[in-house]
Amino acid sequence: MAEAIDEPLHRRLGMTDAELAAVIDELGREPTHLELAMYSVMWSEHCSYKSSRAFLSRFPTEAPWVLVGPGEGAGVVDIGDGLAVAVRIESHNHPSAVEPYQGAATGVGGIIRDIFSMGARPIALMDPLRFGSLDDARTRYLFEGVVSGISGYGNSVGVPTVGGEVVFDDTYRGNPLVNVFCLGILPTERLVLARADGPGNLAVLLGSATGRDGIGGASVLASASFEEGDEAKRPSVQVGDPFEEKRLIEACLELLDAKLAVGVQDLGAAGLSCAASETAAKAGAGMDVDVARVAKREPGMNAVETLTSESQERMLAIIEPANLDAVLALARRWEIRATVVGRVTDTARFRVYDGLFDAVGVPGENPQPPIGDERTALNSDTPPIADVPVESLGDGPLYHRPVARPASQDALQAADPGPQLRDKFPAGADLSGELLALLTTPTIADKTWVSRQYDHQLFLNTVAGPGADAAVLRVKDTTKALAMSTDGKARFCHLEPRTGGRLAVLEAARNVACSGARPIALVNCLNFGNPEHPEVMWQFSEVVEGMSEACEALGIPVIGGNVSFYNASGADDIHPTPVAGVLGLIDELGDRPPAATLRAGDDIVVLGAIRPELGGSEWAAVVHGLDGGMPPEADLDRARTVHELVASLVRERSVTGVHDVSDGGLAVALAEMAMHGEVGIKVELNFDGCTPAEACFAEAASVVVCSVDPKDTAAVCGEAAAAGVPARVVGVAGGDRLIAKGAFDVALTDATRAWRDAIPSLMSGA
Amino acid sequence: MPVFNAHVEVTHLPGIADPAGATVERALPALGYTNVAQVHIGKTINLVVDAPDADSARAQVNEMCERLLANPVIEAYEIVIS
Amino acid sequence: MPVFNAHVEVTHLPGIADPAGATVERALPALGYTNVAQVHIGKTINLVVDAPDADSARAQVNEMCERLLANPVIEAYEIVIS
Amino acid sequence: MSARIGVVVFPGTNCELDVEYALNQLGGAAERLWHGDDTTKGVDAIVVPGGFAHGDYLRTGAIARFSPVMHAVGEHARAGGPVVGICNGFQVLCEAHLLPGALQKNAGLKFLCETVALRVETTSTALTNLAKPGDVLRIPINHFEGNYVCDERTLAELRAEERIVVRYTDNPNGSLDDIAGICNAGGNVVGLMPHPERASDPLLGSSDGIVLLTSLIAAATQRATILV
Ligand SMILES: Nc1ncnc2c1ncn2[C@@H]1O[C@H](COP(=O)(O)OP(=O)(O)O)[C@@H](O)[C@H]1O
Ligand SMILES: [Mg+2]
Repeated sequence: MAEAIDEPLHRRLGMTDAELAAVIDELGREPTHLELAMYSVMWSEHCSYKSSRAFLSRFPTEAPWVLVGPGEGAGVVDIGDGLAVAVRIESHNHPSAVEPYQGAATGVGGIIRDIFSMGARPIALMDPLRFGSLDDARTRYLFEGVVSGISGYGNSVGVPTVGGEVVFDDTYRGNPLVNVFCLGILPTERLVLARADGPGNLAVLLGSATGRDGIGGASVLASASFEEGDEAKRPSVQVGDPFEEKRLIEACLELLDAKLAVGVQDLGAAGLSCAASETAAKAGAGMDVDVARVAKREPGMNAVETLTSESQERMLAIIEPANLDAVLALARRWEIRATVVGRVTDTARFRVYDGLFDAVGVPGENPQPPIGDERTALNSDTPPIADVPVESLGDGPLYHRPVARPASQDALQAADPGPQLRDKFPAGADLSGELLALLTTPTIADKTWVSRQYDHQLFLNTVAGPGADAAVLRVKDTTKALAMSTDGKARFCHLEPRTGGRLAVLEAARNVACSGARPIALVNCLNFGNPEHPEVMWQFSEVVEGMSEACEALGIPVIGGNVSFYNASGADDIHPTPVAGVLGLIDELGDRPPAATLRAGDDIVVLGAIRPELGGSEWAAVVHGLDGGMPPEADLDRARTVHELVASLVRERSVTGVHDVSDGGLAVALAEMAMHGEVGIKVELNFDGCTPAEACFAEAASVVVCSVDPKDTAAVCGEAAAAGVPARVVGVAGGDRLIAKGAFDVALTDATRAWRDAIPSLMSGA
Repeated sequence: MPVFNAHVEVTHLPGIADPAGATVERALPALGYTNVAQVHIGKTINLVVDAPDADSARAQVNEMCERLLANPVIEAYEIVIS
Repeated sequence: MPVFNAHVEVTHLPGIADPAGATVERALPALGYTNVAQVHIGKTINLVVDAPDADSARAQVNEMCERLLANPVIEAYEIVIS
Repeated sequence: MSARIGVVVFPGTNCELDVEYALNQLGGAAERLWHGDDTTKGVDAIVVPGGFAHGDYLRTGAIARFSPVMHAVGEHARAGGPVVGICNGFQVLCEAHLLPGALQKNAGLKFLCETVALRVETTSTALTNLAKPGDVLRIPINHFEGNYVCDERTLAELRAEERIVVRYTDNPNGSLDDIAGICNAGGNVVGLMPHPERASDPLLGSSDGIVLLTSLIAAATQRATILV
């Protein structure tokens, strides 16, 4: 810590000398402490995307139904019937590494605010999670804490968690990934953008009092390499209050319904300085803020702390002065603190005062100061303590960081696990133990231990929840339903980032197709290592390219995303981990779509081509520790045909069960369906060019398993043929054993026990 | 080995928000208590521990607090051994 | 009017199960604490109250406990005024 | 005209829309009752729905019971009017002493959202009058504090007076005597942890809650006819 003290202020705030020079150049003078603090946060990686912006423009973002694309609080799409859907995904990785419960809880709170700031009612959450190995006590502590935090906040605030992912891999040992996806629904005409239009309008701060929590959290935590127990960089932990947030949701939606607000903006990273300047910048207006008007939780808070605090559960509403009384009355009814902290100007500048508003009679009044503080003296003439061009805070530096393919990449890709495993498991080898081993690996094992801790049913929309390929929510008073899935396999991206990026999109879209939906939007959360490492920037650019190619091929617009850099375990950057969240629309839901299940007596039909692709598979990498090679091929045209075929088979209800092949391969997909349907299988898995082991455990893309009533089998295979998709009847559902001729023979009860007990037994001692 | 009673009181670190305390404080005036402030809600753990002497009992309970009973990142704790 | 600090400790009535305490007690041996027993988890409420004197402060806090801070059906409480 | 059923909303309540939707689908006429109003607006029956009134801070239901509306709810109950508390609503009714006992943290010390099997034990109540004793219903629970406790005497009383309305067939939370729901001496006030509204549509996986909600609507209708 000592040497940090001697550092100049801008460096202690995480700014480079060049960035300071740019500020001085912008202002034509040395910045004040407050100004420097605001720039340091607003120009941080987390707020400014300075390292990633150059690449993100690659994503396709257009479609006729897109109402709001990237750049706003959330992306919004039109789903007809006068309704729109808002979605967003965000990471809260570093806070969760420091304090798992509060880190995850405040992550949930933050993303929910993004959704209702658009005028949408948040109705669903999903939580893609990544942890180290569960053998490690610290990891169990983080896993337990993160899940309790999501449960504790999400359940209480009243937004159901309808799906997610949990992946365990050593690459996340010191740096768990906590991503949260949120979906909201709104009458299209209620859509609002956070703009501070109209000089003379007032900015009302709603919600919690401002404390010292998370000062510099965004810039310091998410924008600098962070090691476990790094006290110097650890900001005070933010504590979430779901009860405050629940009241904020209701109050803000009422405000917008009653047309009492021009716009509402959440306070997130960089707190009030970011929210107030952004709303003004978007409208090309200016904003004056008076710190004396901000209700403070602790005595002795200075202007810097007040403007950059990341205290949770706060919103900024832009209102016309005539509506102030009505707004305050509404806030009182919901027991929400509301103070006028700003006024919109036509100066195009962001100015901060202390005590001006009472003096010059801006409507409203200073809140009670916390015990221990004096009331702020009136002053109408003292100059602002910050005065900067409003848009300059928003347009931070743009970096074109060096990009370099890792020298180790060729060797990594050359280490194909195929030959070794072919020797070890020749045709005829008994794979029963291998299947059981896969079913017990925590990444594949049953996640009920997690999902039962989440309310996944509130609002009576959840037609398919945890356990389904995609969560399906009915849209009340319409024939429609929404399908959503989040996916992203880092090991594939580590081996070949462009293919890995494609595969992340394909898996999420495939899961959505299995519910009979057509994909209408994608949001992504890009979790990467240190962007100052050229290898990381190469991985980043390749993943973005791969995801973009897949989105173009499938016709899915990207309507939002989030980038989290500086994720590392000790000195090692994490594997590149993009998470793709795909939203699908079902026009005519009808009855419940088929689940990932089998029905006794049905034929089992495999759609798509199984290939001997073991690179990056759970079997090769986790069970046998062979984590090199190339990921499965990601043929985009093939994917599109398979998705369309599966979606239409599901819509016609020509199948009684459907499940895609992902982690663990075809054998695990079959086992999952059998366990769900509580029925055995009798199959033969012969695929050209594959040993039985490869047919069982390769994670080939664009393969889907169906349970089909024998009377429909011919028709289903006919449709597949017509679409040019290989279809093979591999066997039937029945009995109480999982039998694949010449491959495995396992009692259903043993498989179920292995799969169901894996995580609970690892956690029972936690 | 002698047994000791340990009484642990866990409170929020200064500056850490206490939503429960704040909510109770907001509720009290409606019940007619307008003269109450600074409500903070914490946790107590009472337990019995075998140890050679009071000091090692305290040392052990202190370790339990660090590892399980309290969350040092956001909580402070006080131990009384008797 | 003078202000008093009130410290309230709320515990389970004897005979009423204490799931949190039981869970902690179950967890401790796994952490190597085999010498701990009778773990009970309670709540503390600290607040500041204006009152003419300590007795009326206690009387008021006692009333708050009866009505709000504790649930007499399952909980006991102790008040310390300072 | 269909029975008017009031659904109480406290700050932090979150199941009011669901209960309203389910009741209306089944032919009831639900309307919301704001916690700050000291009236039940003359409704025939009242539901205190699930959620996290006042964040469940301090104790579940502890603060909610002081809301003005609870005074009116108490009068409605004492006058024999049907009152059903679901989940957090059950906790509120216990805190308000409209039902005996209390609900503590689940024995497993984890939040539980899952579908459980309930056995109907008593049918002379506002919530079970259309069900048959011994019926087994599959209905979701969704709580952290569903572990029912009371003293020996109260338990003996509940048993003797057949006031245990529904029991878990496989106790998920450590609840005393597998209690999932109880009623007052008159049978007009019922509290239960499971959420019937979440089992009110085949699309959602179970319709077993319908018999409970229609029982409530029946009780409300009967109440309406008595009063006119
Ligand atoms: N963290 C979580 N929260 C809620 N549900 C989860 C979580 N992790 C996994 N699930 C659920 O478990 C099921 C299996 O997850 P996963 O194996 O990732 O599905 P898929 O392989 O189809 O993407 C999914 O329905 C998913 O929603
Ligand atoms: Mg899937």
